[in-house]
Amino acid sequence: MIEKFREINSSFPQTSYVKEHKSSGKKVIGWLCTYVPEEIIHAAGALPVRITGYQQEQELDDGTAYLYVNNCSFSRSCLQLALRGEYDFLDGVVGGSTCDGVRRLFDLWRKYIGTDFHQILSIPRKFTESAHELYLSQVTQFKQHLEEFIGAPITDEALVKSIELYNETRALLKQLYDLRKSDNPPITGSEVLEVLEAGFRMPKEAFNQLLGELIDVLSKSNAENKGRARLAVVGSVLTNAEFIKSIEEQGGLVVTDELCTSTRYWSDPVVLDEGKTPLEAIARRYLNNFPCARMYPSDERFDRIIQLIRDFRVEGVVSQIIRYCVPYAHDLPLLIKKLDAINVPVLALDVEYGSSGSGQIATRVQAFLEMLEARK
Amino acid sequence: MLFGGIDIGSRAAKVVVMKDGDIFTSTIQDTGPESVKTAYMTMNAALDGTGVKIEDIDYILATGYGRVLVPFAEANVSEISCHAKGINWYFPSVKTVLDMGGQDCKAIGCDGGGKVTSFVMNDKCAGGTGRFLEMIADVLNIPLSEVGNIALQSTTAIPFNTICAVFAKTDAIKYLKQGAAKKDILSGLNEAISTRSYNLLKRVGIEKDFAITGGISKNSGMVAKIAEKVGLEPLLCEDPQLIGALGAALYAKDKYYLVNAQN
Amino acid sequence: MMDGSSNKIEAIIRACSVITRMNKALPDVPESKNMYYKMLTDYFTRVQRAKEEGNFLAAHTVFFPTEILYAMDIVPMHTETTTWMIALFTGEATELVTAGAEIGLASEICTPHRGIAGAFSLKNALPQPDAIVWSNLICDNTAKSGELIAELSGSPGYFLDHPFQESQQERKYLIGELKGMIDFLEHQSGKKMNWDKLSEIVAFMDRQIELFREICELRKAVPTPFSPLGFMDLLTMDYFFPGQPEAIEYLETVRDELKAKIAAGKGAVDNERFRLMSLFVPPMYLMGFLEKLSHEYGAVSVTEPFFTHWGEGKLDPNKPLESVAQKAYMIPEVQMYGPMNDTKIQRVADLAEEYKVDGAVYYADTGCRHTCALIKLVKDTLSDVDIPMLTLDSDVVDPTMTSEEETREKFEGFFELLEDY
Amino acid sequence: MKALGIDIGSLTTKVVILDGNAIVSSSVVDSDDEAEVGARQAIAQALGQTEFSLDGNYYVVSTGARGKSISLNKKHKSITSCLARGIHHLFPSARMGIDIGAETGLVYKMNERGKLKDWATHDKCAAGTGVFVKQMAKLMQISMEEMSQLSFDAKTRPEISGTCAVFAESEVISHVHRDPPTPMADIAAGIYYSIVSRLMALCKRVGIEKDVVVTGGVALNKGLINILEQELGFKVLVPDTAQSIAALGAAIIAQEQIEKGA
Ligand SMILES: Nc1ncnc2c1ncn2[C@@H]1O[C@H](COP(=O)(O)OP(=O)(O)O)[C@@H](O)[C@H]1O
Ligand SMILES: Nc1ncnc2c1ncn2[C@@H]1O[C@H](COP(=O)(O)OP(=O)(O)O)[C@@H](O)[C@H]1O
Ligand code: SF4
Ligand code: SF4
Ligand code: SF4
Repeated sequence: MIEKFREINSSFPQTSYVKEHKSSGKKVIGWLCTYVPEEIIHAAGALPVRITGYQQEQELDDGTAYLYVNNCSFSRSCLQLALRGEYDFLDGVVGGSTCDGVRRLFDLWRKYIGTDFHQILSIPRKFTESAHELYLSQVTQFKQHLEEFIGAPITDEALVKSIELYNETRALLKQLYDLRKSDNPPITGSEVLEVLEAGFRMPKEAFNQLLGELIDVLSKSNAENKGRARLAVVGSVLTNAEFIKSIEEQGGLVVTDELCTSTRYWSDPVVLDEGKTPLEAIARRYLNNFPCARMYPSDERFDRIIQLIRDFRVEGVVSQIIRYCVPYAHDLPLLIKKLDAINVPVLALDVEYGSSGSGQIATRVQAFLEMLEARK
Repeated sequence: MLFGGIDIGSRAAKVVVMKDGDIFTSTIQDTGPESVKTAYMTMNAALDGTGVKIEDIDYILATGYGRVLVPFAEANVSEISCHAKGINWYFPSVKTVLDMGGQDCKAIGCDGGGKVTSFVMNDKCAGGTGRFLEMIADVLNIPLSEVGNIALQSTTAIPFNTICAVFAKTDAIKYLKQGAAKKDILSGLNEAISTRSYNLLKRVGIEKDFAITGGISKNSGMVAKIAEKVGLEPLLCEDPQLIGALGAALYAKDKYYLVNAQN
Repeated sequence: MMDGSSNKIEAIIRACSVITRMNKALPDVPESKNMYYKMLTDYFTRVQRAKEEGNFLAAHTVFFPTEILYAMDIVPMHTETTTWMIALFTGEATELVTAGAEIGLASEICTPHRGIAGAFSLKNALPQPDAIVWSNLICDNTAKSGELIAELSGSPGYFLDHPFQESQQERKYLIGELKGMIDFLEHQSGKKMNWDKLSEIVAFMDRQIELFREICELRKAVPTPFSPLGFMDLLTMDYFFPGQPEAIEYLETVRDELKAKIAAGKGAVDNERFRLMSLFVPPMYLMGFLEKLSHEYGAVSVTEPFFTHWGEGKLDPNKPLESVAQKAYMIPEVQMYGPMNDTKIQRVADLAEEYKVDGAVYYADTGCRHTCALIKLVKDTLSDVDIPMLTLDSDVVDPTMTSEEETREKFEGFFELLEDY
Repeated sequence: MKALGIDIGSLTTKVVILDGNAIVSSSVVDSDDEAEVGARQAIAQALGQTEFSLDGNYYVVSTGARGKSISLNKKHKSITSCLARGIHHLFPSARMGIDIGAETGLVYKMNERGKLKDWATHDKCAAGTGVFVKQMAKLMQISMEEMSQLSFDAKTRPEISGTCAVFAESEVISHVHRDPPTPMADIAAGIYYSIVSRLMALCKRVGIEKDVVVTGGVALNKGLINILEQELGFKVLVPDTAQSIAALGAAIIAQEQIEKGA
């Protein structure tokens, strides 16, 4: 079953779905950052594709030449892919003003790649009512610009449909994660990441279908993944399943995570209330969703992490922070303190984006697992 | 019963064999380019003259950077766990260990019973590690074993700008040319390394008692600098470079009984 | 050890008084220099004595609307610049940066912020502030650091969220944020906002910006009358004394001195050979050395696009709060916040021509991501107008990053290149 | 009056003597700990003597990291200027140069008149320099020549992270005794690739422009040049006297000074 997802991921970044969609004359819009509402792109009839960097750690000579060596390897990796023409299939790019790396990535993208449609949303760092107002205005503006670009209005009906579709994805992913709460989850952490990865580059209609099948299979399966310790992975963006695999090969069982490519991506559903326009409902959800380290106050994020730890009975937390990822690096001392208070140890790893977790990192993971075992 | 621990480090390979709860034999050899050869060579060196052969050892466990490449080891454990295990065998009171090896430096918190409670490790750059010291010792033409004592005689350490293990050599040459005393260069180096190590220690939190292990802890000048920074006199065992291998031997014993209990 | 760390504010004050005394003994030290050190001394003395004088002390990050603090009679302490000053005057910044590493801040977090977090983790390095106020101008480090130092110092904090772009909605949001902060400060300090005073400060600030622009104009003269790296002093005016009468007085003095120099046909360096554009902040610990090098080679910084050139606009004392928001968009450095569009980047090339620049120097601070990410863009833009650029990897406060020798070597190479050009 | 250029590198000291436009003599000797001593030895050798003697008939321009401190020179010029001058002299079509010395990696660009336009270096870190190659060869217990030869037979290029010269050692070691071991040829190619990718990053920083000339001791490494060419996608020019180009440039500058009557 996992093979089907792997198959999709094998052509990267332009999957067969992307090709198919394009060949029917429809638009493909790249988005970067979980604060970009995918539903709007979907409702416009375009295929939303997540922009990420190379699947593995790479020499980033082009990326470094443009973004300099001290921007995170994620933004450099994305830019390098684009500079080498791998994202030429995109008709548009949308991002958020999330962090320094991404902001500049878009500056350089506009200048040196020049994709037709280009938009950056101002994303407030707070959850206050006025922050919501500002964010809604940004989302509204994005919708207008997209309508102009596509040349057709995005109707409320279409938005509602998209919301329902995406909520279904979220619900399915939640089911998938719930399976991992058991003592012997039927799926490993690295497999989950592969599933999610495929979802970023295919229509959600097809993804939901596949996901449903997977959950069926897993619910009946008697595959057992028993590990030496139940772990959660937190920190910067992570897309290389190898990283999690290398932890699991050493016997650690990754049962959940706080990553913008997984839990933080699907976490909260859009709630369609009476009296709220679909756009308002979308905006509310995206700003209030499981927050990124850029948001203030950080306790919102820490509290959710602590909740995950309880729900999934996590014994140890692996924090992987990409070098020069300031939002997460700056939070680390505080996070360690909070988790220490509930007696959950943290393994702090500094990595490059795409790292497969070998070498020195493996030694640390091994020692961490030995330490967790010794605590039992 | 014989239990063997082998620690294939980045610079040195160490073996400890234990018999009846005591160290039966031990050795330290240079790590060669091939781990498998190094492993045999080191183990044979340790057993040389004891009449014991590798096959006679009941359980061998490997640790260190080359731990997965030891053909005769039945299991492996990370060096971090082994250092905690080893030091608590020597000193049950120790709660904080600083392991200063050839390519890395680790600060480890342990519980007194040989279990790790937390750890931090340097990375990204080998500047300020054992390799760094070796290169300088080489330039200054001083045997490694004397580096510590010579540095201790210095009163004015020379500050080092470069922390690159490879380039520090050039810097050292430059200082020598400028007429700096060897002891001051070494002392400056110890200063640079000890500062980095102290940072690591602060991150795990320093608790009494405190010990230093690994090859660099044979450098008395370094130990003095660290003691000064930490404000605690570290405990040093007879041969702190062997602690990893000792820990591995102790784990070998645990594993042996665990496996046999299961059968 | 932790408790033994010395009071860094004391050290800055001491250093300033030594410099003042030395300057007295020297011939032709311009009046403005003496004023400058007096102002610094006063500033840090206020910080130092805030407690004993019963004043409310607020620590704040860079590009923060300090006007509001002054209007409320709150003593401000500028966190990043204080770390700079410690590096510049006392050479003790390393201790703070190391302390920041000890609490677990990764080495890629910029040294001003690692230093400031380190300072608050030590006992006596800085006085305990009554509140921490910070904004996300101008980078992730500023955005994140306030929360950490509030936690470390145990002081209450307010985060002022500065929006990314300039739409109507965003201005409105910013004004709301400012109001929220005023509420917070009123609540914490028991003091009331003095709106009349704010109006007055805004009026002064407008004048201050005008003077800034005048000084920039004067620097166009060949040879330029303004000292090679003097722009750093100018920056302090807005960091420490926005809308303060002493800043006006200082800037007027500088302006008059420049006019006098131009009238006398004298340049800042004896033999002006290289007119440079500076981008980002030179390493503080090399300032003395760079100054010497400038005189030796007749090199002088004549313009700093993202440091001394204010954005367009005017402040209106009748709308004080709106003006404080407006100013945030006008600050020279904030010109590199928000999307870097063609207009903003073209300005760099225009300035190079207007100021007859021969070459540009980009101080690439390892910890500073958003400025370094512009290196390529700026370089390409300048190369279109045929201006070569030197990129110097450095750090604002960490002296282990670059030595004098290396820096000299790079500059000499660059001067050779300019000579041939 | 003859023009003498001397380049005092961290590993080798190079001398080139010009009479008018013709190279009359040159030498390469190991640098001495004392720059001055090495300089004298190199000059003596270039003059075809064993004893140092230099009369007033020479105009000396020095360059290189340690060239500044010597007492023999009239002028000191930066390595980049000298390289640009040197390669422009040999290859007027050159617009870009790559120099890989013992402890430096340098990329520079020049205009059609041979004037330096831009440059980029990586410093502070030994990864990607000559010492790195040397250390790796030593580790694999083969000569640099052999390593170069071997690399042509490589079937794959194992990833050897170019981030740290010291850590790269352990990576190489782990390749050597992997089961089955990675072929030596592939490791050699991997090492070169790790250096080349660091150089490529520098090249991209300044922007690649043809023709490209590669100089410095490491340029003598055919294997590395081969991989560099694969990455660049075109052939590069390597002068026979790759190691002495900076010295040649210095000599040319000296010649200009003579002509100027300095
Ligand atoms: N007598 C000594 N004095 C000082 N340093 C020593 C001495 N013996 C070994 N060392 C240092 O110890 C290092 C090796 O330490 P070790 O703990 O064995 O490291 P690893 O496990 O990484 O091989 C060498 O790099 C060397 O610098
Ligand atoms: N024949 C050769 N083949 C391959 N590499 C060589 C050869 N000769 C020298 N090298 C390399 O060149 C380096 C020295 O380069 P060089 O340009 O002379 O250095 P520098 O000018 O910095 O002293 C050595 O480290 C070595 O790696
Ligand atoms: S959040 Fe971190 S990893 Fe993600 S783009 Fe920003 S700096 Fe890079
Ligand atoms: S500076 Fe030296 S020790 Fe550090 S990464 Fe570079 S080569 Fe390695
Ligand atoms: S140095 Fe750069 S990263 Fe640090 S505070 Fe200043 S702008 Fe931000």
